[in-house]
Amino acid sequence: MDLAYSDEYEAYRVEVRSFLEENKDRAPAVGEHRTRSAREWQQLLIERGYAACIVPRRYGGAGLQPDILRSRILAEEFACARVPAGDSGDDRIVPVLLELGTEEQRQFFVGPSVRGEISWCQGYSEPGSGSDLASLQTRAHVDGDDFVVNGSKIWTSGAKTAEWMFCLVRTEPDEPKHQGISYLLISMDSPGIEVRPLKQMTGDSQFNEVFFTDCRVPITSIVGKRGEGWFVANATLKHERGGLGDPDEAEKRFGYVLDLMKEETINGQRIIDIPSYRDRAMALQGRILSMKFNGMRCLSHDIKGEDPGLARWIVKLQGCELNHQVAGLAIDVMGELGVLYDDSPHLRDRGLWQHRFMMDLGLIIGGGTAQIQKNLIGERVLGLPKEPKFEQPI
Amino acid sequence: MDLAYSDEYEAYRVEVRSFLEENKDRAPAVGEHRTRSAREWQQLLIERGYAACIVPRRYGGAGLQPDILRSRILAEEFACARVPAGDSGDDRIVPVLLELGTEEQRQFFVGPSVRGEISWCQGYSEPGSGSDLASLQTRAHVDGDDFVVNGSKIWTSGAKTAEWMFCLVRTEPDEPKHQGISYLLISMDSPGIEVRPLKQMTGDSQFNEVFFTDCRVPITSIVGKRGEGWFVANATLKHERGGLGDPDEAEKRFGYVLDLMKEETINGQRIIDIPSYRDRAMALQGRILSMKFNGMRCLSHDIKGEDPGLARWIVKLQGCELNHQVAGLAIDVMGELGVLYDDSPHLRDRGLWQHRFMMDLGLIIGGGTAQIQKNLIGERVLGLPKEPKFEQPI
Amino acid sequence: MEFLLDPAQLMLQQSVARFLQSQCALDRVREIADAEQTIADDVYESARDLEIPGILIPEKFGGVGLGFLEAALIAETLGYAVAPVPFTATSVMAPTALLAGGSDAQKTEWLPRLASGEKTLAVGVTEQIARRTGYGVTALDGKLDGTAMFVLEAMEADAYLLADAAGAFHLVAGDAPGLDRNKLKTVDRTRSVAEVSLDSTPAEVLPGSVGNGEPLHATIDAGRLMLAADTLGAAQAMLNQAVAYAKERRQFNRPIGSFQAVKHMCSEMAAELEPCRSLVWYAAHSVAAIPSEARLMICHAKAHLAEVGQFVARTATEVHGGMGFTDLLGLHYWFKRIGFNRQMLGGPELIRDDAARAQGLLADSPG
Amino acid sequence: MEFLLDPAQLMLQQSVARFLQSQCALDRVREIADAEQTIADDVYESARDLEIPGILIPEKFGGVGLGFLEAALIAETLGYAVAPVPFTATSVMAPTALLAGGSDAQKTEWLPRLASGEKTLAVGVTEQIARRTGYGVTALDGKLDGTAMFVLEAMEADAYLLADAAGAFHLVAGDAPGLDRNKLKTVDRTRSVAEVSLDSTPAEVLPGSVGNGEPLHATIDAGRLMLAADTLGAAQAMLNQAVAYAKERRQFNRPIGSFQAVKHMCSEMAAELEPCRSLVWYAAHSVAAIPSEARLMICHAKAHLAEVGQFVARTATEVHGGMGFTDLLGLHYWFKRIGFNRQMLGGPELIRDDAARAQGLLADSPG
Repeated sequence: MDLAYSDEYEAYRVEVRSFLEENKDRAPAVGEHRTRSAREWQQLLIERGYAACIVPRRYGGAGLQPDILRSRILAEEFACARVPAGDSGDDRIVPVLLELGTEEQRQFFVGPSVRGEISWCQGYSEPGSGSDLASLQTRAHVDGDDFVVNGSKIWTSGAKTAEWMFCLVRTEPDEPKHQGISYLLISMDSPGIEVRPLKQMTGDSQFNEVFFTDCRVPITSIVGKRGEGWFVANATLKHERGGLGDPDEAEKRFGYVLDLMKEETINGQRIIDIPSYRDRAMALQGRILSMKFNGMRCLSHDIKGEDPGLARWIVKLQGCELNHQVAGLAIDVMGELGVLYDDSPHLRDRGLWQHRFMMDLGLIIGGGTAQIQKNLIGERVLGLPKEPKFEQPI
Repeated sequence: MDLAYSDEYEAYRVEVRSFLEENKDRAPAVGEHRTRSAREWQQLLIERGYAACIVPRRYGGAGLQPDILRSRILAEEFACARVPAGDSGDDRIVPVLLELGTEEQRQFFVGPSVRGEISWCQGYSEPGSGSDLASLQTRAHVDGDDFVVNGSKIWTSGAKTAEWMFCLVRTEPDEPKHQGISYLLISMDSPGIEVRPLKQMTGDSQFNEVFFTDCRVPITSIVGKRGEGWFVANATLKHERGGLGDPDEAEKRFGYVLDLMKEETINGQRIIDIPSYRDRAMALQGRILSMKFNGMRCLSHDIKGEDPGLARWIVKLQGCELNHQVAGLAIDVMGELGVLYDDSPHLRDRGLWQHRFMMDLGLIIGGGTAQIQKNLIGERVLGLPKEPKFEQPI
Repeated sequence: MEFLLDPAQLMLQQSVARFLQSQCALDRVREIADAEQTIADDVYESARDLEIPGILIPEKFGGVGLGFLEAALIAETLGYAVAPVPFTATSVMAPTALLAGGSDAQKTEWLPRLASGEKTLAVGVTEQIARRTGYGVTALDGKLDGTAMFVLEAMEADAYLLADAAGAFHLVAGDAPGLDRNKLKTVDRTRSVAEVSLDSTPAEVLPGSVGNGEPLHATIDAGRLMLAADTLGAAQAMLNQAVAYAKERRQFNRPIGSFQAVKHMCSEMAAELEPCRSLVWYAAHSVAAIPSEARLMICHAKAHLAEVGQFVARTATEVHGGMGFTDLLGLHYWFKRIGFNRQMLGGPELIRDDAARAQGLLADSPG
Repeated sequence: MEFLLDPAQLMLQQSVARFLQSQCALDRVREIADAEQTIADDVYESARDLEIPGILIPEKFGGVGLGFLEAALIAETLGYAVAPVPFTATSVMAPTALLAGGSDAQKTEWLPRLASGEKTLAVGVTEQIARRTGYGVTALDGKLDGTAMFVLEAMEADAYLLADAAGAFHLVAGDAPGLDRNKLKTVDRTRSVAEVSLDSTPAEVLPGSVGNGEPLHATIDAGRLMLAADTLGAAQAMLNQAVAYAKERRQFNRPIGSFQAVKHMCSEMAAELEPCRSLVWYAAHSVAAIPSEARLMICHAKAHLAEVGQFVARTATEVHGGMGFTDLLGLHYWFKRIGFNRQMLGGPELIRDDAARAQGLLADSPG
């Protein structure tokens, strides 16, 4: 048990920090993408080994060995300096292409992805296939040198701006459902694609529906073999899973709620001095800290190349729930002020708590509902038996 | 909406009250059973129409029409006077005998049951058959004029003192599980019966295991036909269901907890004045009152001969949970004093809160676990589909 | 002894439900919300035809003269339909305040107009429940100064009934000099609230509310009861939609409602919500029949429905999976209405303190 | 940066677990509990062989000189085995008090004997946490008067370390004149607590604890941390038993663990409990490594484990169905131990107030 970083890593932190001090003026604004300055910044980061770290140099990356602690220090220092971190192309697709793509695919896609010249969207979920993703019905048949794709996808964020989609389609309808799927790379400029934004409960539209009508995709656009798409996709899901329910995020948000409780008053009394709210805040802080330390434990296992097991599996389930509860506490301590929204006068914290309360509920549902997470924990970690196969559809 | 009782019922209440005032000295002590004075008291109550009300006179009862409101007034007034109420024999078995028993069975059993000369125990659950009661394995085959019973029962309260058991046994092993069961009346004096008390987490033994080894039971002891036992038993389960989770009981217990919170102090402060405990108490009071009024609604439907539907189905699930929470609150507000048990010095309320905390958990589990209750509510009330049948055992 | 709705009450609730079904279905609610309205003339016209605004007002003032239970049944039905129809403030709180504290002239002037729905009154009592520093209204010589926050049903109102710092009510005309009304946007676009600021604004006090807190408290109680009933209806609508969706939506070749996890979510919602109906009935019935219990029961109804409503809103959304998160089914209108009801006129922690006060378990008074 | 147990810590925990498995399995726990003992000589003998009593005591006083993390790992393992072995008071709280407030002579007299397990000390601090009217100990001229409640590990102790009303510690011999010890029976028959009353009983003050609250607070922190770790172990044992039972027990022709409802109960227990392990580690590690955070983290560990422990105790019992309610599997030993840990040295509401104090969010101090 040693919470200090070794000299090597402390030196690395100093190096990153001084790089940021010298160069932060060249960084694009937060949220600025695809501009020339954003591309130049990304290029600088790759040269310095601060972005696309583990992408080989021949595909446009920095070509370094994986180092979890360096990645974390990078993330911490960039966040602290409020400078946009570099990216590795797209964590959902670049690792897949490097592992399972053809040499042509790697050459064609990885460089532009890491340089920020192209961006991706994901075509997995369908209106009829949510929890039961493998039942997906978007189909493709071969016609000449092309797959011809028909069907629709849902929950596709970024579909309006992305150049490419990585997509699961059913190419072998006669095979069992997991073995009939292929993994295609589809240009969003292809004729026969229509993108419709999907309005959500918050009032925004972060997601889209994507409709394919006789959309032609060259047969060379497949990753892996026909019918192997499910397994290719699981390689990417693995990469995505860590992303939701970041415990440091919950702690940061909780800090803002404490600030709110110290600043706001009801009947002349600071909210933090109202015992029932304070007790609720303390109970939540205990949960948040336990997940924060659970995250440190996972990280420590990762550094040693070990599987954190249960400690990792619970992160999404617990993390999203905690964020939702933090937002719920913020709303409750604000009382009537807590229901203000949009651009209302007297809005606190730009109305983000109501927004998060809904977004976090969306995250509890999305990326595998809480129910699916509990099935996975029960079966894969605790070793409980699966539900038996049933006789016939009901 | 009228919470008053009509003149007729108010008159009945006055009549009961004056009966109690005149006669309460003749009543046996609470918990006194099977003594001469208990039997005489029961006989008096039957004569006055205050016990075994709806059992026909020819079988020893009072022979009155069912009247839910009179029953409730009786229960209230007897409880208020702290006088043991009369009983109707055994609500689990007497109605079954009246409805489905042979004339001989009614003659033989009902009178002694309502007069308190014999008592009953229930032989349903088995070690291997809890939630899945219909899978029970205690079996009986016919040999001459007898069934020969082998197997064992569990959770049998009163097995040590009861003269008779009503019991489910498998008589038709080749039939589907629900159709292979018969309902037998077994004398507990029969050779081949062994009763072993089952020690429970509270330290008491309210339940027993009952073992049958070649126990001979006359074939005339069956209620209903062979293979109809499941349906006979469901007639009795119907009678039992209302009994658990009495909302007035939760309100009464909550009142004691409030008393405790007003009497006990921590660091010189009354516990009721400690906001976090008070807030918890108020939240619980809201739940308890809602279940109390839900009970009034059910009663009102019953009076009109209507099915209260959902309002009735949730009583066991919510009632047992509330009682458990009342006990948990009592323990928590007592703090360290709350863990005292047995005959410890400084015990509050004779240690009943710890006892109830465990007993109420037992009731959440017993008589159909909370999980089974939720299945029933989902399927029978909300109309959600059952789980599909599965292919083969796993 | 009959703790059930009587045929007239059932018929009332059904007729309101039918009107809302035909004139205020979700598509219409969307239109009204999108137009940033919180009252639609045609819908309110029909509400007037059904005599909804006059439900509580005595017949001698042109109302229907029914009680709080009938009012709660209407509030429940409005919540079930997420109806953008003013009711809690103008048809329940304002008449309660006028009847308890108004002069005969004030009653005669206002009650018939409120009953017919010709005029509506907004009500501002927030500072008497949870005052923020810098807010509140003070009265001096028939003029009001200060700011009232979260004035209910304010944007469509013809006049305001505002509580001052001493708890007395004042009637303020919508076009009174020195009055400024500032819309507050909330998550719930089916209701309207505003900040009303006053600068030497002439106002007319309700004489019975001077030096007597009862009109104020009765008005707050009345509002809380309606919000509790509104949540009951809204949560019931979400539960019904979740159950319907669980029967229809299929995954893994079976209806999701056949999975124990989804089934139990539905059962838990039903088990939590159903007893709330009886609590709201009892609280509403007690106002006239058992007044000594009314405040306690109303506090419990408001606080408990806030918790159960939040649980149902979340769980019903989860049962719908991703679809619950979208705008497509409009489920969020109910979700947000329940969220609004939770905070208005006091959140659950605050109201549980009032419940303790109502039974003598807490001595201090708020404010 | 490595937030993991090191090999020596893992080995320590395994060796303690092995010893308990072989010498203190459930049958033996039952025997000891049934005999109304809370210490069994043979078991304690083996604990001494493993140097458990000296884990925290510096080597110069004959101890092992390890830290609070190692002590917490032992407490966790004792909880896992519901072991009737004195530890929290005699091996953790008493050494902490002596090291922080004892004179050199007191340290030299007591620490080696505690380290070897030759003597044990009970600790009484309840009145400094939640004082009941009429209880508490006052000191005057080297004599103690009054009554200390819930003195931990009292029945087997050779002497007592009692906090007086000013927060100073006093050593009192077990056979001191005027001392009376009265056993308190709790649900948890694997632990011992007593009421100790004193009548002009001679005692020896720990000089460093006079006018300095730090020895008292460090001792309470140490005890709370051990109780949190004990609950972690006990809850883990219940979870493991529930999972094993869910795999083995069949109903409706399938293992009950294949039903989503039972599976999710197990998953929820695991999801709640697993992060608690990291919380206990961090809190224990912080005592020496990040002292400024220690009190806050210990409060959170104690309060949060009390809640999670209660949830797991109940849920694991439910998974076992009726069998969980009987004595047959002995599950209730864990259930009750978790219940005992919840209340001792402060229940969760009370300790969350201390957590607020530890970060300056609450000014007043208790008592």
